[in-house]
Amino acid sequence: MKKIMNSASTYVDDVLAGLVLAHPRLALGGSANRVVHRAGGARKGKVGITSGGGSGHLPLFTGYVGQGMLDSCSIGNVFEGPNVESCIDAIKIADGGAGVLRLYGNYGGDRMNFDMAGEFLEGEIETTTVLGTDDVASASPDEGKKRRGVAGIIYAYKIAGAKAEEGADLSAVTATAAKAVAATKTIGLALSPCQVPGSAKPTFEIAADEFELGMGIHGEPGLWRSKLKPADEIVDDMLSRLLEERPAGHGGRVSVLVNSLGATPLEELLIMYRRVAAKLRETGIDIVQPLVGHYATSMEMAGASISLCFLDEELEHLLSAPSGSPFWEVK
Amino acid sequence: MKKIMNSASTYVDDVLAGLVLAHPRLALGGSANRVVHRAGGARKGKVGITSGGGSGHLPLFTGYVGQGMLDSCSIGNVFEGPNVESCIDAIKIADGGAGVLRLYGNYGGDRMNFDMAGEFLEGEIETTTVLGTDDVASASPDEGKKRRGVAGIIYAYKIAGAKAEEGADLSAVTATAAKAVAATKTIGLALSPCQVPGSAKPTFEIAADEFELGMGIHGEPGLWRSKLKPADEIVDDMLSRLLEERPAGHGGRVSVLVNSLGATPLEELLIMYRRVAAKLRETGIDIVQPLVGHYATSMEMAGASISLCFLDEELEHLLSAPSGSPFWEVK
Amino acid sequence: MTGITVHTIRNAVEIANTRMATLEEELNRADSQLGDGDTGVMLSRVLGKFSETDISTSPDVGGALQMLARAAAATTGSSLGTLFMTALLAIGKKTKGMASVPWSDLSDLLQAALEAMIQRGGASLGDKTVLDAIHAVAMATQGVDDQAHIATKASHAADQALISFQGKPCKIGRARMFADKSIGIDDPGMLGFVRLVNALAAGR
Amino acid sequence: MTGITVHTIRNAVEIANTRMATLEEELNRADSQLGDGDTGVMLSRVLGKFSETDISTSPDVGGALQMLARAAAATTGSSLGTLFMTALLAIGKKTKGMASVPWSDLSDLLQAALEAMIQRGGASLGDKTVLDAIHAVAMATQGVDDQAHIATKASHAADQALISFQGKPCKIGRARMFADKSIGIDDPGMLGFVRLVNALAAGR
Ligand SMILES: Nc1ncnc2c1ncn2[C@@H]1O[C@H](COP(=O)(O)OP(=O)(O)O)[C@@H](O)[C@H]1O
Ligand SMILES: Nc1ncnc2c1ncn2[C@@H]1O[C@H](COP(=O)(O)OP(=O)(O)O)[C@@H](O)[C@H]1O
Ligand SMILES: [Mg+2]
Ligand SMILES: [Mg+2]
Ligand SMILES: [Mg+2]
Ligand SMILES: [Mg+2]
Repeated sequence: MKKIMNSASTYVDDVLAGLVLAHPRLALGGSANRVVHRAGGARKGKVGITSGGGSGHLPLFTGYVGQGMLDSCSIGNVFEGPNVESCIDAIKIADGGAGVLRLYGNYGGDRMNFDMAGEFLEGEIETTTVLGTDDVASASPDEGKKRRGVAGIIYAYKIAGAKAEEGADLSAVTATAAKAVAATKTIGLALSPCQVPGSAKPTFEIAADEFELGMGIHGEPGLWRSKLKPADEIVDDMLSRLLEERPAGHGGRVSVLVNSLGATPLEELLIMYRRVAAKLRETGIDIVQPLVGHYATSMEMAGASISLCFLDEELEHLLSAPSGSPFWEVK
Repeated sequence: MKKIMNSASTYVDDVLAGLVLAHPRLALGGSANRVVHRAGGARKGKVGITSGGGSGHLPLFTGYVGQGMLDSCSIGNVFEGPNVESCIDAIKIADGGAGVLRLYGNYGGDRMNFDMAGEFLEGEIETTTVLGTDDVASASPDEGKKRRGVAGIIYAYKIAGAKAEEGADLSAVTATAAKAVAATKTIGLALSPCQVPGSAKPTFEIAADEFELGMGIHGEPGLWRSKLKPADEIVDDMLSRLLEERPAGHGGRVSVLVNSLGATPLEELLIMYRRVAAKLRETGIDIVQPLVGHYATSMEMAGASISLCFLDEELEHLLSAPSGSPFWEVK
Repeated sequence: MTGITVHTIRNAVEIANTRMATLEEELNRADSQLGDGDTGVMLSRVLGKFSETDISTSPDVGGALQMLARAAAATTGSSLGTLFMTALLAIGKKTKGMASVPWSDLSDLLQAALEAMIQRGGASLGDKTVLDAIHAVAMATQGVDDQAHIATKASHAADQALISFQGKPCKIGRARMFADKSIGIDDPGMLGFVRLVNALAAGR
Repeated sequence: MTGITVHTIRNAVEIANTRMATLEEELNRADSQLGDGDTGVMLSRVLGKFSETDISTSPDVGGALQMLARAAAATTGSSLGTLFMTALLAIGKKTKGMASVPWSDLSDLLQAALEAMIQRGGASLGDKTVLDAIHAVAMATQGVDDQAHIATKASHAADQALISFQGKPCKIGRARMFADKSIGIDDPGMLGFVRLVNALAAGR
């Protein structure tokens, strides 16, 4: 796979340098310049929200730093968790004196590092944790806590971010984030792999006429592989898996995210969205604030994911609150 | 190349259906539903601006319909010009009684169709034409009129759109659009091809370790091919070609667009932007409103383009005016 | 001897449309050498649409041609399609109000179409496009006034044009970008015109 | 007989760091079978950083280990790296203020590290990870109090652990997703630990 880059060893730092140059509302900090944060710094008295994860998923995670969303974000090497030091830095930078929520995807390495960072800061900054676990393909519903976090985490960013902006305290922001995670379900499909800079081979192999349902964003195996099918059939399958997890008593309003994993173009996302909209209408569900585009990627991987955020009144209210991150603005 | 689609014959209509569902500010019209226009219709008394072109370049062209930008857009099949009827429809829909500017990329087929549409409407709607000719690789400066239009046309959309919104008349809007086109220079690089839905083979072939400078967005041959080089070297070459065309007396402010041709991820665009910003700073040029992302693509083609819009006071003022298209909002 | 009527056009459409069944693939293949491989598909679509268009309601040749031009306008955005439409409009303008057009006018009408197409597309004679074959047919049929002779001469002239341009480079359209490679290869637009002229001349 | 001092640690770092020159590739290869192929690169980076870290300023073993843990925190975000850091912090806590730690304490210290790593990573003994090799070494060195014997026993136990787990499936980390495929393949974390123990036991 060809990449426009200088070298594998400078890849991440070059990307981050470009990111903050292109988006002056973002700044780079931390002892190793591996924390992206709001240029203005933490707002005194507001609960801070920090996230983090490996590089290679832009605009995740760093692109969602901004007013009404994240306060800071620690970044690791490509597909590697941020190191403990960056996590410590990110928590400190997010802290406005009212505690910090650590809100990130459920991956073993990331969890160890964020936990350890929290322990380092014990007695200094109060922290809580909510893990993104939206990927329905990664474990069965009764093992929901084992599920990994994928694109749907941006709903938790948005919703928890709005809650914090409203002045809620740490426990309320944490509870709202957990509620947003619980309300959001994602399923992805993969068409072709990406390659980690410097690595000699792609993250996985797949035949030229096949796709895999439920594959993870680093190439973790999914539910099944099959010959390519018509888009509508694929979407129907994906949607029915998501709707199986519709919470009891859900009122009938969802936000939908149709997300490219990287190389899959907007055209194909819209073909998918067309079907999603038609099917949800049939099911009597109204779509609020749909998102169709590149929201959480794996560099040049081809594929797409669909996320549904099953809204209630509070979630919908927070979803529509203003936010000023470079990749998800609401005015 | 794998595609998430239903069939080659429904590809474009499925995409457009998804587009207007995802973006309620857009609507689909024209006798064959091949015109995207503002949901509210033309504003009485405002000069209309219409564009158009083949499908497969999203968010170009249709994604730039909106307040302060385009009023309508006719769409052809993938990489084919819109037909004459759609062009007629698009002009009619854009007309608010003050005439319509046809603003589109310089491609033979598109030109024939738009010209013919204008002739069909002679005496009914006053029309003018400005052609996007930003691609410096497609002809030498003294044959500037032969150059094709690529990503840089969005600057003309934005600037002419703002001028029309201010209430300028057709000749003033046309002159401003021409000025914006003249001020904008683009150069692209290609890494790998895309495939037209239904076609048996990709649009071009290129070795696994090569890139081509100046290749067109449909695979038109470029300036030279070489083994991949470090990003900074590539960017330096691209920039020096653009800066060679810096207008005499230019005041030192530019807007920069670093655009993915499709599969190239944001990470790599930011690596490029980092160098662009550094080099322009060295040259004493200030960057205004940089754009880094997917603005004009060729489906899943890998590659990127850099555009510079050499601003003067009027262009900068119009660039920063509010606009409400789904893929380029300014508030 | 009767001239060209709406009925003649209707017949020609049917012959051309039938011919496309086998010609489509040949033209796609020709176009895919250097172009985007859609010449056949496009011509099939346009001629299929013509075949569905009821031109019998038009009292004059010009009106019938205009109806076809409008059908083409709604069916294709390709360069050849738009040039075809241009030709139909140009000839339609000249035959407005004429229920029957003498065969001896054909050469001039083709010449008028040619001028309009050059104006529209910006290509020149000699660029190795459909224009060169049309030009050859217009020249060969000049001063000829019966259908049978016209058929023979047109068919022969078209074939000759195709052969004589094979060794030349394309200078317009997509193929222009690969001018050298285009030597030895038929221009798909020209090939399509020639094959359809052959079919019309043969009456099938 | 002297115990474990800051100097002992410094020596161990040098031996391990030197060993990485050849071990790095072997570990990357092992990790690339089912993981992301970076175990060697990561360990090299961390041990290189350790080698650059001047721990001689620390009067006690605990302080030196904490300095190394902090260096690791700034050098890697990988699971093995963070577990390594966890182990260093756990042992560091137990050896705070001690200028010299008796070799007979080593088994208990490894046991304490193991508990902290299990707590941190959520894996269990038997999952075929670095933990199992550490466990084997801790068991084999229990009650042994001289360095030479510890070296022999540790090295042997580590080798045995590697062999006995070869036929078992991985249950944690990336390789878990390919549990069946992992049979017959060494866990890269375990392999790294075993090779470094061998090197430390051999004094080079
Ligand atoms: N500007 C032009 N002038 C004359 N003929 C042209 C021109 N552009 C294209 N053609 C003709 O059209 C043919 C290609 O037709 P087609 O494949 O349908 O169009 P497209 O290139 O839009 O896919 C060419 O072989 C050539 O004969
Ligand atoms: N949760 C865990 N508990 C114990 N050991 C683990 C755990 N996760 C990973 N490991 C160990 O780490 C090794 C992988 O290390 P490394 O390649 O550096 O990490 P990563 O998987 O982050 O790339 C595995 O072989 C295993 O021994
Ligand atoms: Mg790793
Ligand atoms: Mg075409
Ligand atoms: Mg063609
Ligand atoms: Mg690894």
